[in-house]
Amino acid sequence: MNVQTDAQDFEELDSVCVRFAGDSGDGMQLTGNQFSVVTALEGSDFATFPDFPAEIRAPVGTTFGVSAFQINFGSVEISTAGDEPDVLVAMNPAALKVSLSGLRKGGLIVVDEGSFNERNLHKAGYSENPLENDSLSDFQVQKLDITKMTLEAVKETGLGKKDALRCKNMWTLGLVLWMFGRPRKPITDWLEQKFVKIPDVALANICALNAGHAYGETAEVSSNLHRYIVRKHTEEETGEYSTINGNQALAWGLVAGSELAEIDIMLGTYPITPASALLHTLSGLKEFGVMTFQAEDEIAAVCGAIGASFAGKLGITSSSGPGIALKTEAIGLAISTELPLVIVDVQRAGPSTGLPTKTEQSDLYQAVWGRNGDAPIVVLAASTPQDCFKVGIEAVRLAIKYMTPVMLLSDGYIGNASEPWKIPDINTFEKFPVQYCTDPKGFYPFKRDPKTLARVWAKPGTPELLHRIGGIEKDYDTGHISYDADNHQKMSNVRAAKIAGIANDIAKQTVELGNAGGKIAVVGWGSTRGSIHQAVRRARKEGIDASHVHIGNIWPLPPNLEEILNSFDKVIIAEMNMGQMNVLLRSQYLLDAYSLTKVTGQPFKISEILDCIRQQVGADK
Amino acid sequence: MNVQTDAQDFEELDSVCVRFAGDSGDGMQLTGNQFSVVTALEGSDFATFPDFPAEIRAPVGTTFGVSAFQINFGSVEISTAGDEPDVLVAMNPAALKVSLSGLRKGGLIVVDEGSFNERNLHKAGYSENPLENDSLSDFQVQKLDITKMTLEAVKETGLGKKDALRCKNMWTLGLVLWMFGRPRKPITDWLEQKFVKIPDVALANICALNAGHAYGETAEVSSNLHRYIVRKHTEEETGEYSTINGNQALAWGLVAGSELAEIDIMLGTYPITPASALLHTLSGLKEFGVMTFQAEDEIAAVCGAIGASFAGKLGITSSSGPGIALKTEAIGLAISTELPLVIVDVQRAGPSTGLPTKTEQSDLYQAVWGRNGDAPIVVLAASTPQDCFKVGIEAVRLAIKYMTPVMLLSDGYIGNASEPWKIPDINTFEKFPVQYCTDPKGFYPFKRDPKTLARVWAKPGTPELLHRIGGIEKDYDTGHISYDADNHQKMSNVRAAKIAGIANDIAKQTVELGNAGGKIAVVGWGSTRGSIHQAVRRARKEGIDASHVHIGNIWPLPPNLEEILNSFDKVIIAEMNMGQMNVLLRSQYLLDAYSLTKVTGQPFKISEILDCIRQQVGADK
Amino acid sequence: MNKQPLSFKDFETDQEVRWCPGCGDYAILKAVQMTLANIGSTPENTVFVSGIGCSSRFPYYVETYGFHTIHGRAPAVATGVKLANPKLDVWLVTGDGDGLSIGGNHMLHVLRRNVNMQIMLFNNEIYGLTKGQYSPTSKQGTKSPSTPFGSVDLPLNPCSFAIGAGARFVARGIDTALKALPHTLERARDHIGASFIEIYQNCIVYNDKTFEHFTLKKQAANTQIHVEHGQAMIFGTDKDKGLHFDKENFALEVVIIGENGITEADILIHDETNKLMAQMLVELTAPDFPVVCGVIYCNPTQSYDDAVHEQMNKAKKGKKPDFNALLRQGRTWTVE
Amino acid sequence: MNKQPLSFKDFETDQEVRWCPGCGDYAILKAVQMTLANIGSTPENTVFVSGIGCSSRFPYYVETYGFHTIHGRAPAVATGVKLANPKLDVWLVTGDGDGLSIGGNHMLHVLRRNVNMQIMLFNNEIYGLTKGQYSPTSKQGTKSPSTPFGSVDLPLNPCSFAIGAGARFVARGIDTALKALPHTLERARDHIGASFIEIYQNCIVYNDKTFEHFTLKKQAANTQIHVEHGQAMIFGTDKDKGLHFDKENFALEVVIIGENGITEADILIHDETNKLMAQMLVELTAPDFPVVCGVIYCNPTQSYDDAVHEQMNKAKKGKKPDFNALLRQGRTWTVE
Ligand SMILES: Cc1ncc(C[n+]2csc(CCOP(=O)(O)OP(=O)(O)O)c2C)c(N)n1
Ligand SMILES: Cc1ncc(C[n+]2csc(CCOP(=O)(O)OP(=O)(O)O)c2C)c(N)n1
Ligand code: SF4
Ligand code: SF4
Ligand SMILES: [Mg+2]
Ligand SMILES: [Mg+2]
Repeated sequence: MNVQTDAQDFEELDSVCVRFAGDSGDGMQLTGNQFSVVTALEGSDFATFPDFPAEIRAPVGTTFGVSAFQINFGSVEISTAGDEPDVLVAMNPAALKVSLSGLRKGGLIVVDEGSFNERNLHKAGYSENPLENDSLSDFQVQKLDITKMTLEAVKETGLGKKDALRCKNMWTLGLVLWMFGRPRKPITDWLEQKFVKIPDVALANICALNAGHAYGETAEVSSNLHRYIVRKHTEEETGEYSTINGNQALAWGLVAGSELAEIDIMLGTYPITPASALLHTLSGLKEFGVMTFQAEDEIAAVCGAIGASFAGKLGITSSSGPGIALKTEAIGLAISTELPLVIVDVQRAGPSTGLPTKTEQSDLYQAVWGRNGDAPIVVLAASTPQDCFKVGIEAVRLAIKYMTPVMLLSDGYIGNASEPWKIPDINTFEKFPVQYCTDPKGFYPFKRDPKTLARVWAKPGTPELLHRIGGIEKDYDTGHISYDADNHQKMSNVRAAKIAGIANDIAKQTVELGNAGGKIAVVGWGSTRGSIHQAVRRARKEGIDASHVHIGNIWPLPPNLEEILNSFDKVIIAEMNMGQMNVLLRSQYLLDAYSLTKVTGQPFKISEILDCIRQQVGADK
Repeated sequence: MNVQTDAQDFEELDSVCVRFAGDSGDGMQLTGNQFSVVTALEGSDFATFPDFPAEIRAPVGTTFGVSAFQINFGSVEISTAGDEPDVLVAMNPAALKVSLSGLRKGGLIVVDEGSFNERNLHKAGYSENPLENDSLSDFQVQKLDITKMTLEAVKETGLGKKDALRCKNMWTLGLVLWMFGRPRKPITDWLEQKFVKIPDVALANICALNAGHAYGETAEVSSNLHRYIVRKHTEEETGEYSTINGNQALAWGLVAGSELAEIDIMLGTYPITPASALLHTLSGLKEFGVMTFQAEDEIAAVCGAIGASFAGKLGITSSSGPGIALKTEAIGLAISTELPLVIVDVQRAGPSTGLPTKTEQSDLYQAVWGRNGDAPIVVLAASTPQDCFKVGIEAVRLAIKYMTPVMLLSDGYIGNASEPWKIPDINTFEKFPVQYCTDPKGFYPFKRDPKTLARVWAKPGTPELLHRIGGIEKDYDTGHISYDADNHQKMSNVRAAKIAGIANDIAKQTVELGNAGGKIAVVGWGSTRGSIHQAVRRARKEGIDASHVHIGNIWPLPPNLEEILNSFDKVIIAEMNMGQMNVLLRSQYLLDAYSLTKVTGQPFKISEILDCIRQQVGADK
Repeated sequence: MNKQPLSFKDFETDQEVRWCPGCGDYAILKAVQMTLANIGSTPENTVFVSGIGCSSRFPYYVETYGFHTIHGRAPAVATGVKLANPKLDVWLVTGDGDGLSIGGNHMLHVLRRNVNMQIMLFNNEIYGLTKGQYSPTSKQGTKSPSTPFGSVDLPLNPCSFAIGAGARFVARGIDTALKALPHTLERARDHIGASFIEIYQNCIVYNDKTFEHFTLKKQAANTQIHVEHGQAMIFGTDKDKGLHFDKENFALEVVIIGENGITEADILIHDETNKLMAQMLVELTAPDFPVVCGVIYCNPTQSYDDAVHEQMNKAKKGKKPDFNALLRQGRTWTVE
Repeated sequence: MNKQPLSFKDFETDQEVRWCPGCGDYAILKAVQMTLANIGSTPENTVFVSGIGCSSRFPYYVETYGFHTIHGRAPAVATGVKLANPKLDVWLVTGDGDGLSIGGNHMLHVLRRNVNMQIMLFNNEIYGLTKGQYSPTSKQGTKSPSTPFGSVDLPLNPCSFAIGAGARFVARGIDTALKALPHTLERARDHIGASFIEIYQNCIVYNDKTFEHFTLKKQAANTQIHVEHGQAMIFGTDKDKGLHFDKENFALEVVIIGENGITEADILIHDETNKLMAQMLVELTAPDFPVVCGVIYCNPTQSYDDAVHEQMNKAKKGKKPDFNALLRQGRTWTVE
């Protein structure tokens, strides 16, 4: 297949953001994913974000049934899925309606005119056809009867109308591939493989794809359709790459940790959006010694994991906010018995059931402080899809080395977002093999390593190390139940000291971008990384002495963080909650920062952070 | 009955602290309680603290079976149960062993020599009889064969030996009454009434009581037994008084709140130490419209309460740390649906099961921050047994007025401790009758009072106000489910603003003792009040410009608190945890205070706080 | 006031119904709305309480009071509602995950306590809302996103569980049985105490056709039996099959009337007050046996809410609650 | 290595036992220690898991591995232990509050899943540790600190519940039955899967003598029946009473051999594999019926842990796990 590469036709772009939006049944996720694959294969950098509807299958044509997929790609470094799409592909009125507010003024809208019938307009809540009044005058609109053209394109394959209409997304994809001068072959290969058992479906899809592409080629010059070129991202390191989303990376990171620790993992969990993906991935990895246990509820899930840790495996449990809340009491048991445990919280918008499919970073308080008693644990946060892999390994390392629960915070955004990933080689990672206690000499169950303060791990099945543990306070020296006053103080102190001491065994805080000290720092944690990064980059381009500090070790905090923060005239803390990290840093460092918050279920826009930087720097003058 | 009041015999004391300690079966709680009653009737001020063993009925004679009761009483204001007992009554070797370390040097020990046999010594872990070596040389020891003397005293009543031995505590009480010149009549009256159906038991107890008293009268002059006089506390306001402990006061406070609000309460709860007493008391108050529901677990308990609130009653739920942890998710539902709910946390030592019978203040983080999502609630803390009554009322008032969960923190210490209480007159309290919405005009379920920001309360059964609520985000204007981005921000803001606004509807922060500004303030919250109060009083006597600030409104904090705290050169925050209030105040006011903490399961000693004041003032020079 | 009798349409809300097209929940919604109309419910005295799941969105679609609570906790919330105001007619909607997985304990105790409400468990043998993981009622071997190699758990029989928990009313229905279901629901409403109704509900997206082997209309007569108290348990297109108790094996068997000397007299008569019989009937599975629907067990006793209020009233009787007197009970003294 | 066989004393720990003098827990502890010795347990491969309650202190007193967890969660923790290492012999100790109130859901699911462990539920019909509140098994009318006017709840029958939950082994014992109990416990250990044993345990402090009407030694022959598979269910001091199935009433009745023409042949033979029979037997209460003890139901099937490991092994079989290959699955591209 020959790709038209005559550069003359093409307008060159550094980066562009495209949003595919349609009904849940329109296959927009698939379209977006395939477009990402081609983008990846062509070597551009990119970031994607799927935007699912809350309903499983909302009635066709409704606004709440809209499913969208956004991709931001470029020859430059890309770290967010884009503030405002430049191109919107809208397959029906509802998709148009829902996506319009985010679109860049002057951007291009490609709509399937064929779906703008009265019924669909009504369902979307339009009283007038927006294609026929001037409501879209801020944009370039390209109306196409994709429905009709698709039906024509696949007519020859003899597919029924219902199945034929299913190919609309491929027609659209063909057109978009044409727009960006991307090859069709990876898609046709994939279609042939996917539908190997139903060749007429494969054929129909390919016909539609080709027809969409052909439409671009033959479109009238007067149309709004133009061609763009987005080149390779040349700063990319050499090596083998794939596309990865956060949930996948996290699953693999945990397994990588288990490989490095030479221990099997047992995931005790209960399905919940957006954390279920972890279960789905890990349940398929049995050959790596990964056991998954779908428990009756979150409490049983964490308790099963604790039981597994007691028995000598590494217990892991995962959930989202409401489920983590349920685990609170049991996490206290793991703290008190000092068993290793990894708790993954893929955060979503709260409080309560909140907005299950929307993202938020509002479980920080719960992670750091949300338990009865003085109950410190380790808290880590992943900041990008690929960072999930590394943080997964780190969580396993700390849990085992320090015999402690580790809370790992991800969120709905990075869980589902994807980006190119330079695939690592597991053999280049340092191993940290688990050490069980087997020596009866001087054994008692709460005997501690004087350096790490971690207690020994003696697993059932080991002769002569019989012992009993539980959630009641234990004697510092024997590990037996103890109601002694001073002993409780001693044990409370050692539990706190053990966790505090981990500060010396974690990566030092770095400055992501900009100088280590200066006018202003934007501090973030978790999935805000991309937006902050780009905002700071732009601010620096504008000549503002801004830096980006991104915190991955939430508890304990890196010891050098305080000094770094104090070296800036001003600090903005940007987070997707009502100011939780701000409160944490105030309490630790008496830091008087500006708290930039957002809880709309959607990631920060770069511009929102950039505006804040400008304003704060201005206000400073 | 004539009481010997020849003042010549008596040494006058401002205050004295007596500890009764014995085996669980020795009736020490009863003895202590009866002594308190007499103390109360005689008009001294006092504070008591029962110290129960963790076991239901530990084997007789063991150290972990020791049950003790401490009373501190005086003609001066008393606000703690005493740092170090002046007098220890020890009924067996285990009781002596356990209580010794707390005793004032030079204090008096009265022991039942008759119980110091080999078996009991062994059980208590003594290899030598401490009465026969010099291990008690720091104290005055009065050995008495109480066992034998009791048996003799009740011989005539014909009681069997086992029953006869049960009277030992009355013999002891008789002696102690003699020591402090207290009348026996209230006790004999009470015995006659209690054992009205078994008159020989009543008689035996009275014989024992009289014998103990007579022993004092006739004791040799060479003995260590002296008589003391502790006069009336004359600063006491006039009025009718009773003795009250925190759990009782809290139960009554909640009922008082329900009376003032003209609403029935429904307590959904699950037994747990030390919170069960609330259930026990409220389950007996059905005639006040109080319904109690012992649920299958804490989750059902809080959910039952939420259901009751939805249906128009006031739902209350109570527990201790581990149980509160289980309620976390459901509390989020009450926050999201904006239903009134009172959550009582009678704190105990954690983490996990911890030390169920020991006190701690370590659930502050959990109360303020321990939930998924941005989920603010009101947090109040009671500081003395009688304060529980007032705070109970306030919790009801705020929950209803603001349609919000209110967390009320008490703890094992104030729950069980008792003190004299000037019984209030319910008619002098301002009523705050609940207002249900009944008007269909312009009704929607999340319609808010513009001033309080509370939503309307429309209860099922009301015609034309049919509506549905739930934990998913709701539209600001209609109350229907909403996945809208900006709406979630708006709702998050209004939830936060509603709680923050309560700061203007609560009592202003006062300075308990000392000047509003100056050299040093000791800040406390909850049950540390008594110790801090006394410590500050003593410091002031020593000429230190110290003040006591006690926080009852934990969230939101009183608006004038910041100013008060800033007006001191130095602030000590004293609390029975690892520094949780310190972190809260740092985060809110960037306050750099000294954190004085203690987690031994036992209240602060006055001297510990006083030492800290001295040291901090010294360090300041 | 003389009101028009309400029709099922009066129980529809203005909310857009958000289930997948073809979901069995639609039919159940209709059946419930019809039932409410049939029994003359007053909307303002009716409350629907649910947990979380596709099924648990139900309250939004019924024009009464409603509470969409949190996952698994509906029975506890509903208990609170009923205790607070026993005049309310409380309906509980839950799923196999909501009611039997995370909510199993509350289900157990609401049944044991016998709180007066109707409990509709929509059993689709799958977690719908979270996109198709297997549930505690999924058949062994179910392939799902969380069990890619097939589930290995033994499934729970919801009605067996309910009886074991002490339920006094146990019934079964099928989503599409628009005639039978309202009848069963009416019986449930009439029963004072906790009424447990398992409703087989087809999840067209994640577990389509799991019940087809006995719900298919054309075979229904041979694969289902709708029991009626006092009636012989006869079924089949030709009304020639029946359930017979085989004393030797101490178990039920299907017999054919007219074969091997079997007459109608050999067919077991359904006694809905007999727990043992109910335990036997709920265990029958197709294709060897007909699936038993209708009211399988109904053996009323005082409901919990009744008993609680009776006790409250007894305690109140003849007493004038005097709060000041309460505070002054026990020993007091006066400072002058 | 040739080891001495262990005696029950070898299963005692150095911890002081902290139950009230006279508590039924002591006898059960002894019975368990005897059982462990009898079956030749190796202490290091044995794990006792418990929740919270007086009963749940049990693990501290058995010289094996032990985990005293949190209230109600022991079945979940024990499931994790067993899944992680199926070679361990897992024993679960729980109370009527721990296992049936707060822990009811985990109990339900450990039984449903059939995880291989022995579950001993010490039923004293009260909350011992928290000082005497009524529990879900307390008789109606129980006066307790939380029910000063008497409880109104209907109590749960633990064995009925267990069968309804899908348990494949259900047995009953009595704390003081030092001969019968170890035998029953041995059977439970032999059963592969979840074995549920309800043990009537006297709480001398808060609920003394609740079981006296059928546990008193001198009347035991008439008030208890210890069933054995394949044996006629005959009891009584004179071995003249028996259980007979009354087909008319579809219920059991007590008959006297020799009266009204009843012979031994009329007495029902115990079939421990018959669920229906088990359901019937566990419901019998004194004084009208004997209380049924021993192994009431035993109908094994593959255990959950077995099935999980079988599936794990199958998935592993013939595969050499290559983590680097895993990361490279799907579409990749190379930047040069
Ligand atoms: C505490 C908590 N855990 C998990 C979830 C996620 N969740 C929502 S519904 C559901 C299961 C739904 O299954 P079912 O009850 O059978 O209802 P269905 O959707 O099949 O009708 C789960 C696991 C949640 N919302 N809250
Ligand atoms: C989460 C939690 N809730 C409540 C408690 C208090 N608690 C401890 S044991 C117990 C009940 C004990 O009853 P049971 O299980 O019957 O044991 P028993 O003491 O009778 O042997 C309760 C309510 C707790 N420890 N943790
Ligand atoms: S996922 Fe299944 S149960 Fe849920 S709405 Fe769709 S069809 Fe119905
Ligand atoms: S309270 Fe009851 S169950 Fe608990 S140890 Fe004492 S006698 Fe045994
Ligand atoms: Mg379901
Ligand atoms: Mg019990």
